[in-house]
Amino acid sequence: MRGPEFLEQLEKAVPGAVTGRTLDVVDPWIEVQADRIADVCHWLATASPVRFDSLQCITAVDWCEPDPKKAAKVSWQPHLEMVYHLWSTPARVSLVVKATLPRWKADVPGQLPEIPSVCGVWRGANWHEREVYDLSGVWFTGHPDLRRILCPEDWEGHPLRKDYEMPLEYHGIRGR
Amino acid sequence: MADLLINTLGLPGWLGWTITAVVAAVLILNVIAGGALVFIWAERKIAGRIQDRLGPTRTGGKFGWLQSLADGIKLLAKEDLMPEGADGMLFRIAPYVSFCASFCAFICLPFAFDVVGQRLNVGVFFVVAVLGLEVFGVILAGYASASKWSLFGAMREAAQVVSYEVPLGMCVVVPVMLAGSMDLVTIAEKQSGWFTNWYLFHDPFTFVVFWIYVTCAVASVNRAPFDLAEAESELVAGFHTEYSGLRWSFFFMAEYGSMFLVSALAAVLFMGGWNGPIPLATLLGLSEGTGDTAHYLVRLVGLANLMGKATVGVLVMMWIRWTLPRLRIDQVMTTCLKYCTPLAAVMFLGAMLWQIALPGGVIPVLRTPAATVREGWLPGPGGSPPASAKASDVAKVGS
Amino acid sequence: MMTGLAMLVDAMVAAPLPVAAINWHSFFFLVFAALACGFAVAVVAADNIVRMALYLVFSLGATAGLFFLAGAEFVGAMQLMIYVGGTLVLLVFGVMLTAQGPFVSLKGSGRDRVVAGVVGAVLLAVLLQAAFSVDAWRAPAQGVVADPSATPIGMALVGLRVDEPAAGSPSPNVRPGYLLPFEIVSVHLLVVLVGAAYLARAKRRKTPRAIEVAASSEPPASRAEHAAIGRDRSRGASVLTGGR
Amino acid sequence: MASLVDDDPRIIEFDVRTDEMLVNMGPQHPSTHGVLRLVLRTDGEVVSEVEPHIGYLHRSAEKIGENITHRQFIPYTDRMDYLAAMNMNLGWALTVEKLMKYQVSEKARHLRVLIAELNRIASHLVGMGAYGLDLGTFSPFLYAFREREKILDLFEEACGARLTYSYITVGGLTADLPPGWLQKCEAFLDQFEPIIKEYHALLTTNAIFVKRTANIGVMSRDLAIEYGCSGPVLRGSGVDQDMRRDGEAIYTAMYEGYAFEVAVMKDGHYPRDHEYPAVPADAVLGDCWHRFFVRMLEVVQSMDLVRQAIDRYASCQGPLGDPVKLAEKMPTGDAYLETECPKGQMGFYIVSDGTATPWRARARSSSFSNLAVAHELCRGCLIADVPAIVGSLDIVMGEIDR
Amino acid sequence: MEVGVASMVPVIGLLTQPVSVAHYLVVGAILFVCGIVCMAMKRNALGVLMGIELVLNGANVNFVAFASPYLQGEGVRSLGLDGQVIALFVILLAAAEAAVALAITLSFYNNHATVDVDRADDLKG
Repeated sequence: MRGPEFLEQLEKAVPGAVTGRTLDVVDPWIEVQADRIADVCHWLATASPVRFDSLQCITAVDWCEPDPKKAAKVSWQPHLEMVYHLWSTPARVSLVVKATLPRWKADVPGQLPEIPSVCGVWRGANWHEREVYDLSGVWFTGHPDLRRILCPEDWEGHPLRKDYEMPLEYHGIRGR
Repeated sequence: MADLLINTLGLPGWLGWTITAVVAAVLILNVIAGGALVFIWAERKIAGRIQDRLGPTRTGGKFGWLQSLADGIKLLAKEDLMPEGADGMLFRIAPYVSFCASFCAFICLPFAFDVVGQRLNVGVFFVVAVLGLEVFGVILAGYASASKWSLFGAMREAAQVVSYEVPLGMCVVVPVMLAGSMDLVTIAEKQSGWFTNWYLFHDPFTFVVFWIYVTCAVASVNRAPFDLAEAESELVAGFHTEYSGLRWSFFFMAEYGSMFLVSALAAVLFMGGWNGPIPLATLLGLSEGTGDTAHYLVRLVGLANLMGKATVGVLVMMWIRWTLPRLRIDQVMTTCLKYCTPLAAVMFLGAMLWQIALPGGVIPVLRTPAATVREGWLPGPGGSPPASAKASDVAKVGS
Repeated sequence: MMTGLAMLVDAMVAAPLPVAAINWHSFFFLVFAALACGFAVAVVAADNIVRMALYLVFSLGATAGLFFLAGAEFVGAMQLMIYVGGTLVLLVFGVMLTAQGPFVSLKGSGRDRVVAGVVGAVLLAVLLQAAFSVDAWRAPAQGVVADPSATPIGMALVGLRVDEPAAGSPSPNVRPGYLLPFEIVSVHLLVVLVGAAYLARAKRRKTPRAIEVAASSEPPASRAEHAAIGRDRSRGASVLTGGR
Repeated sequence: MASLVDDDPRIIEFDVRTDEMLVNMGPQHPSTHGVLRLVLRTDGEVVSEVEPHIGYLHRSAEKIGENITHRQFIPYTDRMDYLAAMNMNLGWALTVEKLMKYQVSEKARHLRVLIAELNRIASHLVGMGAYGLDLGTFSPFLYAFREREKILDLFEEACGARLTYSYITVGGLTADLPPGWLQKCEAFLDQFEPIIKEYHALLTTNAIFVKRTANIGVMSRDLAIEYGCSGPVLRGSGVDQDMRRDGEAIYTAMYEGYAFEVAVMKDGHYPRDHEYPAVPADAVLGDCWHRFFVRMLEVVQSMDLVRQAIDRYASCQGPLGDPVKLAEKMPTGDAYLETECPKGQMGFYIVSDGTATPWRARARSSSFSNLAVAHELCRGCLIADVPAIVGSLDIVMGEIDR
Repeated sequence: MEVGVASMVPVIGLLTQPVSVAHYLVVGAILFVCGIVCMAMKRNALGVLMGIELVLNGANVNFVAFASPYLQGEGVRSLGLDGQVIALFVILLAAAEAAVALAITLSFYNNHATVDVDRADDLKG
């Protein structure tokens, strides 16, 4: 089952969660309310006719506040875009799910935005979410063990944020 | 040699004996240290050849034959590190304990008829007992290093060596039983003549026992595939993780010394010791004591024989090492307790029954007079009245 | 050590006795005796259990040397093999039980030490007195009697004494040996072996950790149940419950 | 649950009271394949828990990707899985091409297949040899490297580099093959084919090797899928999935017309297109032995593909085509593509804002997911099994940490 | 160094004289007493065990000395093989005893998490 029929089923299963769909691009995707991502994923992984039993990748894309000079040219509002790439082993199809998050929780810089963890759906999401937390600064609520994974535990900042600045020094090592 | 010094050169007795003892000790030490140098070089060349590369090529001109010496100098010059949390005294003493055990076991190993440090009437027993002490140094090293990897290595080694002593002992008892003596010199003497007299070919049971002995010997000197104590892919380097420089090289010398020792022991117990496959000396009429030159010549050939056999054993161990993967600790213990021990016990029993039923061995041809004399104190098939015969024979042996 | 050597050299040069007069048997006896006694004292003095075991091994090894000197080669080798091997196991257990624990050195109280020392000194005095009291025991050795062989002892253990003929035995030079004690010891060892195996046997116990290990390595029966297990483990499961 | 505890042979509690110990395996350890650190919680020889710590080789490749153009990023993909750099190049190039809707020439397509499959052989050779090292045998490692050297010689001749090639690039390849290369490649394949038997003798069918790997680290099908495992690790668990056949159109089109059978156990047997040793009796689907065996089969399979590619490439007329400009603009949008790399499915995700520089470059590493499952496999195993299990996942830290 | 020569004299005496049974008895006595003191003093159960080994070893020295054919003076009948065999049995039984004692120590350690014998006073398993 594919296409609109699948989307219909999805809408029926988690009403109101899917807020948008973009189908006429290279990789079609659906947009989901950020706080319902776990519900949607749970349905996709367990109950949907096409069982997306594998989470391939979680990415956070930082659409930052452009600096004033370029602001006129860009088309976006500052936000974080969460991208989930799912894969169905039995049906051999993929699905891209996106969710939008504010760059900072309640627009207070330094307060990480929150999104429900999908670790309960795919255990493999654990490390992916840790990586996104580490590099892009997203807090996954309900994650069993949300720690930095690639950077040292005492690293400051989240390097894949567009406004990230390399620290001047780290434990006596020159940074810049 | 002592006789020579005292009688011919007129030295006082105590000096003669002391010089003899010192010379013997130095010779054995040289066998271990020099042997280790040669074997390490050989191991590198063999590993190289097995792995389709050249091994050392430059040091010392051709074949890199000075490579181990260069390594030795490097090790001498290396900083001798000791971990901060180590138990200093034990850490320092451990390599020497290992090395001394390996050295001591050489004392009663016969290299040729009377080329033996100290002929002991319990030679086999002594060698096996002292060899078992080598593990002591390893445990001390593992404990004293204050490293968890070392401790793991030491515990593995303890479990492994203590377990493998059981089947090893059973294998060793078989030639002892056939020869009726625990004296290594006697055991080797009994196998003189053609190679068919070797205990390896004595009967089917001894043949199997020999291979069990090989397995257990490889295990008890910690060579691959039983090198669990230093398993570098698991335990970094096991018990010698924290060692460097000279102390580390002592462990190595002990390892190569033990390898040579168990190979030589196999040669003495199963393959006729210094007796070649063909009784060349007897055929040429160069029997013991026909003249000084012949006397020494025979000894020299015997020495070459034993060294050759032992070297082949060591080379085989190297071959195995560079071919096989390593077993896991539980599999090592399984091999010992479930296979080697029962098999050795059964073979021991079989060899004993064979000895009672057919005391002559399986290949009776090609027997030279030296080997036809067998001790009569094991009851023969003829049912001769055992008591008196036994007693008289034993009295002869004992006096 | 250097001082000792210098003293020895001094003594050799200045002593009224030439070096040739040294009885080498006695010399080695002294060496081994000093080692055995010295390390025995070290066992008493040491606090670290592993060091104690090491000293004990050295002491027992030196004693084996004494046995060799006394012509009891078989006993000496046995001592090396069994006694020292047994101590090895002690050592391993010492390490296992105390490796990083607080028991590496358990020090006795001072009072214990004093009492033990006094009792020991008295006992030593009594024993030494006894040792020197019999003249025959102090008579110097006569030297080598016979070429030692392990055969008599082996024969004795299987029931035949060939070294000391008994008067009344049927064959004039054979008397019964130690077959019965040998068998008793064999059975005894067997029982100990079985007992030790029983004590150290692997036993399956349902400890909390075991159950946890089993639960987490269990392949899930179905996907749905699997997900449920996962959700229970995550902390903030509230969001997910609505999806069921 | 209770019956399970009774039956599980791995749970053995001794009467002796023991303490658990935390041991660091790595980052400097002979068998952690680079700078991986595993924290083992052990009770004697039994490991109750393994926690991998990664990040020692983190070089911020994704951040770098946001500051250079898509073609300039190619050398950085080299340094991800440096043992299969060609496949990494290919993955990134295809992703960019997918976003650009760019199609390479037929000749370039076959050359890409040829090069990528050759590199797959090289990568699996390293994986195989290093696995031997993990299990304590040295010689297969050098036998593997001997053959790998010959592949590297071929690569050196083709592109000038032996490890980090940057040969396959966006819009094609940087250069065509030098004359005489194909003959050399064929000569290599002819010479290499019988050598695989040696590998089987030394490792695959070796009794000790089987003892060490069979029924160790068994990964169930569901577990593998849930953790997003891929490549030989996934196929070793019996999941019939290979991106070369099941992937997206732009990737599968590359392999169109090529005959190959996915190396996976189906209906109790592996594909029968080649002779291969029998599966040992005590091996269980999903254990270390099967993961290893799948790699061995893929070597043969890749050799087939290389031969086919040589034929096709040789018969292709016309030019190879030039790569796109260094700063060719990409259309706005995003594209994600997974390719079948030797270690597993390597996914690249590209978000473009219409310039030549990606707004976001993301690398979804296969080893990352494959390693994440390690703690599940290592529960209750022995210390010696830890290198055996981690080695069977065939990870490359450069790819995990990026 | 002047004292050296004087103090060496008894040592020289020992060196030149052949050893006698009494020599061995002294060694045995020292080992025995060391063992006793060790048993009395150590609080570690394994230490006590080592003391027992020393005591048995001291006894063995005596047995071997009396059995030795070398050491007997004129007119003294040696214990002969009996002494050696008894020493053997002592060694074997010591090994068995060590196994049992270790088992006791282990079970004690399991129940009390210590090997301090001073804390083994509650008369319950």
